[in-house]
Amino acid sequence: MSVTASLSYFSRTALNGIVRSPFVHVIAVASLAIALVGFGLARMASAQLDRLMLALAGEVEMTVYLEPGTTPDKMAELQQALSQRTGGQTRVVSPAEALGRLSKELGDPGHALTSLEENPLPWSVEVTLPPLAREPEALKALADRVRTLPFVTQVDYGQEALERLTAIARALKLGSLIAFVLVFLTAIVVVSATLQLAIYSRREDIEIQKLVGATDRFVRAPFLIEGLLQGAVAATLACGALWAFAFFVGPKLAALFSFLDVGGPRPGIDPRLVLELFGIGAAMGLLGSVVAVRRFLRV
Amino acid sequence: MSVTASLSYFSRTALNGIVRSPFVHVIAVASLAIALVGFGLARMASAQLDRLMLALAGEVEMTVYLEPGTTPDKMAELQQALSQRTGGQTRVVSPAEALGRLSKELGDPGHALTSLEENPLPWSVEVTLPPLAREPEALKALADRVRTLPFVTQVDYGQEALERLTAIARALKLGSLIAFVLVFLTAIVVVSATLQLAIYSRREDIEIQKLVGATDRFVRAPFLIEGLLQGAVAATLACGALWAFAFFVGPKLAALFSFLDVGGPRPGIDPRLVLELFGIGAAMGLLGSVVAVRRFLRV
Amino acid sequence: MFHVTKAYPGDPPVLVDINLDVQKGEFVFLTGPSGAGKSTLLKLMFVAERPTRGQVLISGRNVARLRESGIPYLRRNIGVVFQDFKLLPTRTVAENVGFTLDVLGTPRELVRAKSLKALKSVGLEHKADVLPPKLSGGEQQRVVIARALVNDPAILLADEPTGNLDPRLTVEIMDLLCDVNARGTTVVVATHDASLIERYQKRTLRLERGTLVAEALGHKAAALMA
Amino acid sequence: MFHVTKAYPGDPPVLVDINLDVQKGEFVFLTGPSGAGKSTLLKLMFVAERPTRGQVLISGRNVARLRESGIPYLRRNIGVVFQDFKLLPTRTVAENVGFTLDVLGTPRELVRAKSLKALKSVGLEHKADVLPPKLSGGEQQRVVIARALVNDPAILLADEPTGNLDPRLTVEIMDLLCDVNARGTTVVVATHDASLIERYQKRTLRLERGTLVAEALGHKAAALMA
Ligand SMILES: Nc1ncnc2c1ncn2[C@@H]1O[C@H](COP(=O)(O)OP(=O)(O)OP(=O)(O)O)[C@@H](O)[C@H]1O
Ligand SMILES: Nc1ncnc2c1ncn2[C@@H]1O[C@H](COP(=O)(O)OP(=O)(O)OP(=O)(O)O)[C@@H](O)[C@H]1O
Ligand SMILES: [Mg+2]
Ligand SMILES: [Mg+2]
Repeated sequence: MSVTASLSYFSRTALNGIVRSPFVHVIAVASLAIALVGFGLARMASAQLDRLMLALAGEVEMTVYLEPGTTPDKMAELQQALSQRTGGQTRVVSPAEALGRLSKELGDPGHALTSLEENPLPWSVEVTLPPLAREPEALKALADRVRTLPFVTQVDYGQEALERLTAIARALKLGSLIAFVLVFLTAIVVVSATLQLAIYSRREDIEIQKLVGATDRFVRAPFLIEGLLQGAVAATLACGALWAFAFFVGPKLAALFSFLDVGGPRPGIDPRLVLELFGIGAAMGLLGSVVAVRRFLRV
Repeated sequence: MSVTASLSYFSRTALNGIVRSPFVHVIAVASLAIALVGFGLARMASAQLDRLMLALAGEVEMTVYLEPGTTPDKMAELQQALSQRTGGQTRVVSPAEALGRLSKELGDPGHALTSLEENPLPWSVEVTLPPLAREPEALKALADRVRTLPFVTQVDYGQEALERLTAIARALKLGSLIAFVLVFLTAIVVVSATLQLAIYSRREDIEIQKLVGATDRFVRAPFLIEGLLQGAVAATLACGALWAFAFFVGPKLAALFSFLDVGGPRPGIDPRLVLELFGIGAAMGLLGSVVAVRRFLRV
Repeated sequence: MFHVTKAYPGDPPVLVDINLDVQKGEFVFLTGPSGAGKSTLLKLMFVAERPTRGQVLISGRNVARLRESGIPYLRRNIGVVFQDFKLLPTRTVAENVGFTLDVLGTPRELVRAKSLKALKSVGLEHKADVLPPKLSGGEQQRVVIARALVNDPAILLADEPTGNLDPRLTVEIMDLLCDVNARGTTVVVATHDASLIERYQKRTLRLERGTLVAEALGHKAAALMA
Repeated sequence: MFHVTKAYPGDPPVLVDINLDVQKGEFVFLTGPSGAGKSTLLKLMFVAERPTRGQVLISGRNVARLRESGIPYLRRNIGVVFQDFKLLPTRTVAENVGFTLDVLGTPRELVRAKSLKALKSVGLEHKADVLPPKLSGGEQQRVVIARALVNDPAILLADEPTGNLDPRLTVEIMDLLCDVNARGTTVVVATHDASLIERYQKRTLRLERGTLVAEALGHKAAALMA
């Protein structure tokens, strides 16, 4: 039999199988689709979480306080050194500006501060840090190094708040990792179980096929095609569900974080995710079929 | 047939069914157990989340600034009024204390503040708010009301930080709600699918039972007992898995939040949760059986 | 026991305007070529199929209009030997036979004892604890006969009960059915075996393409079959 | 084609030290009481069961030691009529018959044409697109015969091929098997029907409790069965 002829025969048989016992196939596709939706949600959540954490962490700034009497020349020098070392943007803040800000932050009662005769605050340099340097440990090391530079009296960077946010980020990551592992394990159990049952319900077919002289490969081929088809259909359904999710639930979620300015409009679904879903769906369908059919080939 | 005799007959038949085709039962139990673990995790996560959010929100304080020249009598009066209105603890802060704190918060450079001749800060009352009043809207309303009291110049309560935390809490709640709904839908689909397949594999039995004159009730009873048993076994497995999770993964999660002092040692699993799991497991097993067996009773 | 009946399960009618009356305690052979509608006729009496038109009276009740919930109680009085056996492959032979009694709520020990007795009557007591797929065709057929007889039904419908049996066993089984009949059970046997019809000299109904074409006794009927 | 064979699938041996030689192109009846081991013997030739001891030679090859992957190719040369039919309930009659050809990779149109021809030879071309559960017992049996014959096998094993057929059809089917035999196919028929053995006068082997007790021609064998 030519390759195309047998391919057409196997496809026909697979389609027949699906048309004639739609029940088991619907279940297999449903469980595959659910597994894929779980996977897709985990992926989307993880991507969103990264962006969200960046936004939540806000601008991480380091304030470097200078000795009284540092000359503008020295300040410019230091500013450059800091720029190089941290890779961030730097800005010199005069005592007057600092006092103005402080009184503003304190609100009405702080107003009195502006009327002080003598400004008690020192000159300082503010460094806006790039995302790479935001890990608490990296930041601490950086602060320690900056502290040893000439004219620097103190370095401040909101250590506590940052640590808190980082802890939240880690917990969320761990949580989503656990959720992901659970979803994936469930998916594998469910898919292989359903497929085994689906094929279990056809053990008679397999037995009879073998009795009339079918080779193992011949018996297996339609099941594999069925598995592939199931995977593809499930992936399509999953993409639809994820798209619907992104479309209907996404904005509500985004609205909650509107004040954070998480970024431009959410993309529907990442095309790479679509590819991944189809790949994983097909692989799971195929693998499930291979494993499941093997149990019934010994007749 | 007496009730005990038929109960014993049905139980024997159910057990026989399980012993003779263990395969479908293992799958049904596994999917039920997975569903229950998902449910349990969602419940545990939601409970932990509440505690975590409380801890993360920290102490919510409201500072009420007073007019210069408010007499101690008036202050005491106001303090009492605030206590009543907010239900929280109140404390009068003198300008000296406030300045000391401010200079401390500013660190080294703020040290200069303590040397000021004239203290620019007003008297104030700090109110530690009870958890109930921590919702941003409630808080805002409260602040507005407090602002109209005599001698009050301004009310401050870290609006922005609180809103941010509340948004996180809401997102987490929404996220876990979505996860929960997904898990539950999956569970229902999977369980009913597996049970349908399990019973599908026994449609011959049902057909033959009906042909030899069994009533529908007679056919159904062993399946219902099987469903109940499956639910119970699945619940036991789920409790074991959740306990293992709480035991092995829980401490790691808790360690991440150690700085927050989330509360005493985590309880293994809440006994109420165990009861719920058994109840839901039995109900799902039973319901699945009822639905599944109905499809095959028309012969 | 039977009156006017017509049935059209498929597109062309399988049974057309059958009129037939079986007395209580009678022994009737049902014969006719393959696909004539013998099994369908038996299924009507058993309410496994409903007639499209007409009525089937059993002990004066029209079972064609029996409601769902009444069917089990009717079936408990009818023993059936199915042409395709319908044995549960996952239960032992004794359990398969005892099934009919379980349904009636017979106590466990009695079920076992009665099942073994029924199996003995068909010569299979040594296979009581074997699963049906491990039996030969003839052995399976005898298990079905044992199951049909185990609760002493008022009516026995046997569809080709000896198709897989050797001549010696066939005679044994037919003698068994005659015994049962002698004890008052109405017996209807669908068969192709002319030698049986000749040997037992009972009333024989001949179906052809869904109509009753002849009714005769013993060898007259057998002669028609050749 | 057959040499020394013994087989013990169950606890007590089902077949004991059988010696038997079927020539290419021969027509052989296999008979014996229910449970004698006829089906088991056929299963050995078909490698559905493996002998516990001894060898089964088919065209000079010992199929008892055939490796798994070789079995399908052996089976393609053997047509089998199973006692319990083994039809796929979810495929139409024509598809069931065509199955044997699909396995060989026969083009689609040819499969359909050949299936219909085979069905016609058993008188069932009008039921080609029906599902097996909607057929009568005799019709199902004829479908199995059509399936066994559709690819002109070198060997035909028929287990009780006429158990559910009326006398007229039985003769038609047996004539069909004789035709096939005349065209060179080796035919082995297991049957209980003494009239067939008498009518066709072929070599008849008699099994009893797993041993070959007699070998005779035609009516001598039939006489033994009574
Ligand atoms: N469920 C069904 N749906 C449609 N047609 C059916 C069904 N069952 C049987 N038939 C058709 O009805 C006709 C009579 O079938 P029935 O089984 O009554 O024949 P029978 O007399 O028992 O034949 P046999 O001797 O071969 O068993 C057959 O042509 C068959 O194809
Ligand atoms: N798979 C099996 N496992 C165990 N024992 C079996 C198996 N198949 C058949 N037997 C036993 O082997 C014996 C012979 O069976 P076989 O099917 O060969 O008989 P047969 O001659 O075909 O009988 P019949 O005429 O009733 O079909 C029987 O007693 C049967 O119980
Ligand atoms: Mg019939
Ligand atoms: Mg046999």
